Amino acid sequence: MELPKRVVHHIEALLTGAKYLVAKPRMTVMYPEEAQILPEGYRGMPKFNREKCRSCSLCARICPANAIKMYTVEVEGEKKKKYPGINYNRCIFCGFCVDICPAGALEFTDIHDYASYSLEDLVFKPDRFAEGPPPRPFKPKLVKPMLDEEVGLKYVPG
Amino acid sequence: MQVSEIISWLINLLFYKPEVFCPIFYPGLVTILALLIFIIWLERKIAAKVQLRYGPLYVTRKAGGILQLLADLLRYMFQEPIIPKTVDKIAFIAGPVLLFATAYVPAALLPATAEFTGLRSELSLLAVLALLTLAPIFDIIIGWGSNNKFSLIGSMREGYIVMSYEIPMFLSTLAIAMVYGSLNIVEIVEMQSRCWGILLNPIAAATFLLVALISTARFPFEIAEAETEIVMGPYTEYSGILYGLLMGASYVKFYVLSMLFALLFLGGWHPSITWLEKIHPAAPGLVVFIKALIIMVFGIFLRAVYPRFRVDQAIRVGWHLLFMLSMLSIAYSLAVIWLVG
Amino acid sequence: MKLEEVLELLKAALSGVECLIGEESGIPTVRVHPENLLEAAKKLKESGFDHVKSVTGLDYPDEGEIEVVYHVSSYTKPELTKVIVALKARVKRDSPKLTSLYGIWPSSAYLESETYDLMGVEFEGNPKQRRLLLPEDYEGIPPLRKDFKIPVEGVDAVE
Amino acid sequence: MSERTIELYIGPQHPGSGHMRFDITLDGDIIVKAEPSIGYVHRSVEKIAETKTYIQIAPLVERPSLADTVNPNLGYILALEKLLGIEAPPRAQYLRTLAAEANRIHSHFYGIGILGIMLGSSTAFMWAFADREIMIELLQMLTGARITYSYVIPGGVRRDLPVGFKEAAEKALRYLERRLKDYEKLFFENPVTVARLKGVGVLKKEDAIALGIVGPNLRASGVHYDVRRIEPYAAYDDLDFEVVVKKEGDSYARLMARVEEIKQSMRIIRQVLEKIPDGPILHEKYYKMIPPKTRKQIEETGRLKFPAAFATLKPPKGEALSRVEGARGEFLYYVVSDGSPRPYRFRMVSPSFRNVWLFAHLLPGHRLADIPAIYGSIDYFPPCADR
Repeated sequence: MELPKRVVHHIEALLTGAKYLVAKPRMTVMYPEEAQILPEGYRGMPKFNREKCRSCSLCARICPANAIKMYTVEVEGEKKKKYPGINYNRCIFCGFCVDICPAGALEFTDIHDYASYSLEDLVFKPDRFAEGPPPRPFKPKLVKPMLDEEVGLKYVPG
Repeated sequence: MQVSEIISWLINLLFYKPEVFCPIFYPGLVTILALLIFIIWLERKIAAKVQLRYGPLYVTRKAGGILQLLADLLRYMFQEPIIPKTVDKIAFIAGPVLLFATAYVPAALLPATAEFTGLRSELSLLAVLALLTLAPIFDIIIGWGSNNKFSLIGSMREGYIVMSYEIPMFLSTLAIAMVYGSLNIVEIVEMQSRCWGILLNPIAAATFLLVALISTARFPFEIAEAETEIVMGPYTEYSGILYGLLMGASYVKFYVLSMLFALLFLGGWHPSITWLEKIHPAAPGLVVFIKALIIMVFGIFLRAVYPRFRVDQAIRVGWHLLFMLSMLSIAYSLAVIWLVG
Repeated sequence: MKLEEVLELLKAALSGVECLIGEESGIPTVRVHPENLLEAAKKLKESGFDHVKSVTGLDYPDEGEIEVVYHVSSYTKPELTKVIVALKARVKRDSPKLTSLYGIWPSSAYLESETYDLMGVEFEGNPKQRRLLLPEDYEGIPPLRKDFKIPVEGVDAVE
Repeated sequence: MSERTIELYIGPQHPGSGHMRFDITLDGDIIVKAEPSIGYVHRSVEKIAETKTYIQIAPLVERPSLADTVNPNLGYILALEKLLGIEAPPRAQYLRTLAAEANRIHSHFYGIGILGIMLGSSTAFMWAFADREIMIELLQMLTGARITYSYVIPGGVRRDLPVGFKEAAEKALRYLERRLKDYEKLFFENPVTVARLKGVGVLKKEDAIALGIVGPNLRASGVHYDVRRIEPYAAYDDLDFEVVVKKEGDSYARLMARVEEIKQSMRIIRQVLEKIPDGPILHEKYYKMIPPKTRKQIEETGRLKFPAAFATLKPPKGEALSRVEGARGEFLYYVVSDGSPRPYRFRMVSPSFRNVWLFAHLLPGHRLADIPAIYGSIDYFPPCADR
C-alpha cells in the first residue's frame, strides 16, 4: 500500500526537478551590473535641502539610531545656524527623519548603495548631506521588477 | 635519427600501449581530471538551474563559467593546507592521498575497448570490485586521525554505510556475472552485443545504481559529510589541496562506478563505432564514456531534488531494500539462466 | 469575559490566599507577598491558568524593591484564553529571592532564568537558572537594573 | 558523564546551529541530554528601549526578528496605543492586516527554506528564499523598504495603498498558489522529507501547553489557539480565515501547519484588498496636528508625514499589555510608562524565546541527525529569541 505511493512521489519529485531544469524562470538580478528601478517613495538615502531647513532639529530628535546630528554652521550674512548631518554608519533607513520634517527639507532618494574606504567617509556633514548621496561610479543597466503570474518576478529592462 | 626514434618509441609507449595508455589517459587519470572539473561545474549548474539561479558564471562568462572549477582547483592547490596540532599527522596527510589513489586505481583497470585494455584477466571484474572496497577504509582513517568529534562521527557513519551497501554491490555484480558466466569485464561486454545487461537483469541494474549513489555520497545519501549535522564529517579539518583530493575522490569513485555500470549493464562499447578506431584504438571506448556520463548526470541531478536521509534510514535502505533486491537479482539470474540457458 | 467577571473569578479561585486582587491599567492583577506566591500560583493553576507568558522584573530603586510580574493565561479553557492575569510579588532589592514557579508552570523556566540573568532575581528551585543571555562569566550589575546606565546621546554633533 | 557518552558542542560556529549553541550529550547516535545555550546575539532591546523615546522603539523592536518585522512592530504599537488611549481608523487597520499577512507569508517561506537546507534540500532553500522575494517586493511597494518596514505607527500606518497594488498582489498570489503545488511535489511530499520529519520530534498536546509553546508549533500539537482569533486586533475580526490546527505534533505537522497558514494568509490578503474601506490612515487627533499644506501633499502622494508631536510622545502614567500573533508565534509586550517620554520598563517576549524550551524537551531520545530536522521545523530564530 505504502510502497507504490512512495514510488509515485519519488517520480513526481524527479519530474518536478526535471521540469525546472528545462523551464525558463530565473530570479536573479545581476547586481551591480544591473540594478532595480525602485518604486516611487522608496526609502533610500535621504537628501538634505538647505534652503528649506528651519533648523527645528526634529529629524535629529526622532532618529532612532542617533544617526542624524545637528551641526552648527556659519552662514554668510546671518547668525550661526544648525543644520542636520547624517552618519551612514548608523542610519537604519527607517525614514522617520524625512517623514517628520515639517518643511520638506529632507527627501528620499532612490540610492541605497554606497561604498567607502573609511568610516569617516560615511559621516555626511550638512554640506555633503545637501549634495545628496554620491552617484554610482558606473552606470548599471536598469531593470524594473514586475510581479508576474507565470514566473513570479520579471525584470523588464527599462 | 636517434632522437626521432626515441620520440616515436615514447609515443608508441604512451599512446599505443594499453598498459600505459589506459591508466594515464583513458579511462585513467587525464580523463578523470578533466571530468572532475566538468562534472562539478555541471552539478553546480544543474542545481542552479532548478533553483532559479545562474550558478558559476563569472569565470569565462561566455562559456557559462566552465572554467570556474579550474580556478577553484588552482585555489586549492595554492591554499595553505592547515594541519592542526592535535591531529595524527601521518594519517591526516596520507589519508587523502591514499583515498584518492584507491578511488582512482580501479579506473586504470577498466577496459577501453575489447582489444585495448590495461588489465587482461579472467577476473578483472573481481579486481575492480576488490579495489573499490578499499577507499572507505581511508575515509575512516582520516576521520579518526583528525581527532575531532564531528570527523569521528562522520567516519563512523561512513563505516556503517559501507556495511550496508557492500554486500548488495557484490551480489548485484555477481548476478550479472552469473548471467554471462564470466568475471571478465571484456567478455561480459562482448556478450552484451546482443542483449544489454539491464534488460537481462533489471533488478541487478537498479540495485547497482542505488549502491553507486550510496557509496559515493550522492543525494539523498550524502550522510557522512552532512553539513548541517556534522559540519563536513571526516573532512571537517581539511583545507587546501588535501581537501581538494578528498572532494575529488568521491567523484572519481562515482566515475568508476558509472563506467562499471555502463560496461556491465548498458552494453559497454556496443553498438561499436568502428571508424573511430582509425583515429585511435581506444576511441570506440568513448561510447562507454558517454553512457557513464549520462549516469553521472542523473546522479548529480539528484542533488537538486532530494534532502538527505538519516544514517539509520540509509542503512535500512541498504539492508531492507538493497540486500533483498540483490538476493532477488541472483534468483532472477538463476531463472534467466535456467530459461535461456 | 469582562474585567469584573475576571476579578470575581480570581477572588473565588484565590480564596484563602492572602493577596490583593484588583485592576491596574485594565489588567487584572493579583499582588501577593513573596511567601504566598507559590500558593497563589497553585490556586491559579487549579482554576485553569496553565502557562506563563512572561516573567518581568521591574526595578524600583527609590523603594528599594524589585517587582516580579508573572503574566499568566490559559490555552485550554476557552473563556480564560482571552484573559491575561498579572501575578505580582515584590522582593527586596538587595537580596532578591523568590521561590521558582517551575514546579507549577514549567513554562516559566527560561523566563525566570532570563529575569535572573538580566535583573538579578534568584528563583530557588529553577533547574534552568543560569547565565542565559549574558556571557557565562559576566559579573557586575544586572543590566536591566536602573543603576546600570547606558550612555544617551544628545541631538547636537560633537565635533 | 559516564564513559558511554560523549559531549558534543554544536555551535555557535556550525553550519547547522545558527547563532546559538547546543550542549548535547550523546550515547552512540542517540541524544540523552540537550540544552540550548543562547544569547550569542543578545543586544538587550529592553534596556535600549528605556533610553529611547516611544516612537524610536518602533524600528527597534522589529530588528531582532528579521523575517517577521510587521508583527513585532504592530504588537508594540498596539501597546503604545493602549497607553495613549487611541485607536487607528478602519482603513489603517486593514492596511496593518495586509502588511502583517504578507509578512507572515514571507516569514513562513523563510522558515520552510531554512528547514529545507537543514535537511539538505538546497532546492527547497533556494526556492523558498526566491519566493519570499515576491512578498518583499509587494511590501516594498507598500512601505518603501525591503525588510524593516517600520510601517505601523501610533494611530495608523505610514502609507496608503499605492496605485496598481491590487493587481500586482493578485498576480503574486496566483503565482505563489501555483508554486506551492511544485513545492508539494518536490519537497513536502518528497518521500525523503517525509521520512525525515514524520514522527520526529513529537510534541504532545499536554507538553505544548505546560511548556507554554507558541505559534504554529502549538497549533501543530492540537491546541486551537491563535491570537488573531482569541483577541482580534487590526481587522481580523471582520475577516474570514481558519486557524490551522494539526493533531500529530511532529515535525512534519509543524511544517505543514506553516504551509497551510501561507494559504490562509493569501485568503486574508485577498479579502483585505476586496473589503478595504476608504478613509484616513491616521488617527484624527494626530492628523489634525499636521499643517493643512502638508495634509494636501499627503492626500496626493498617499505617503504620510508625521506630526511634530511624534518626536515627543508622552503617554500618561500606566501600564499596557498587548499581544499579536507573529509568524513564529505570539509576541507579548508589556510597557510601563511613568509619564516621561521614555518608557520606565519595556518588556518584549518573543515567540522564539518561548520556544527555546523545545530543544531541551524534544531532542532527547532522537538521533544526532534529527537536530536539524527538529530545529528547522520549529522555525526558531536565534536573534528573535535573544532580542
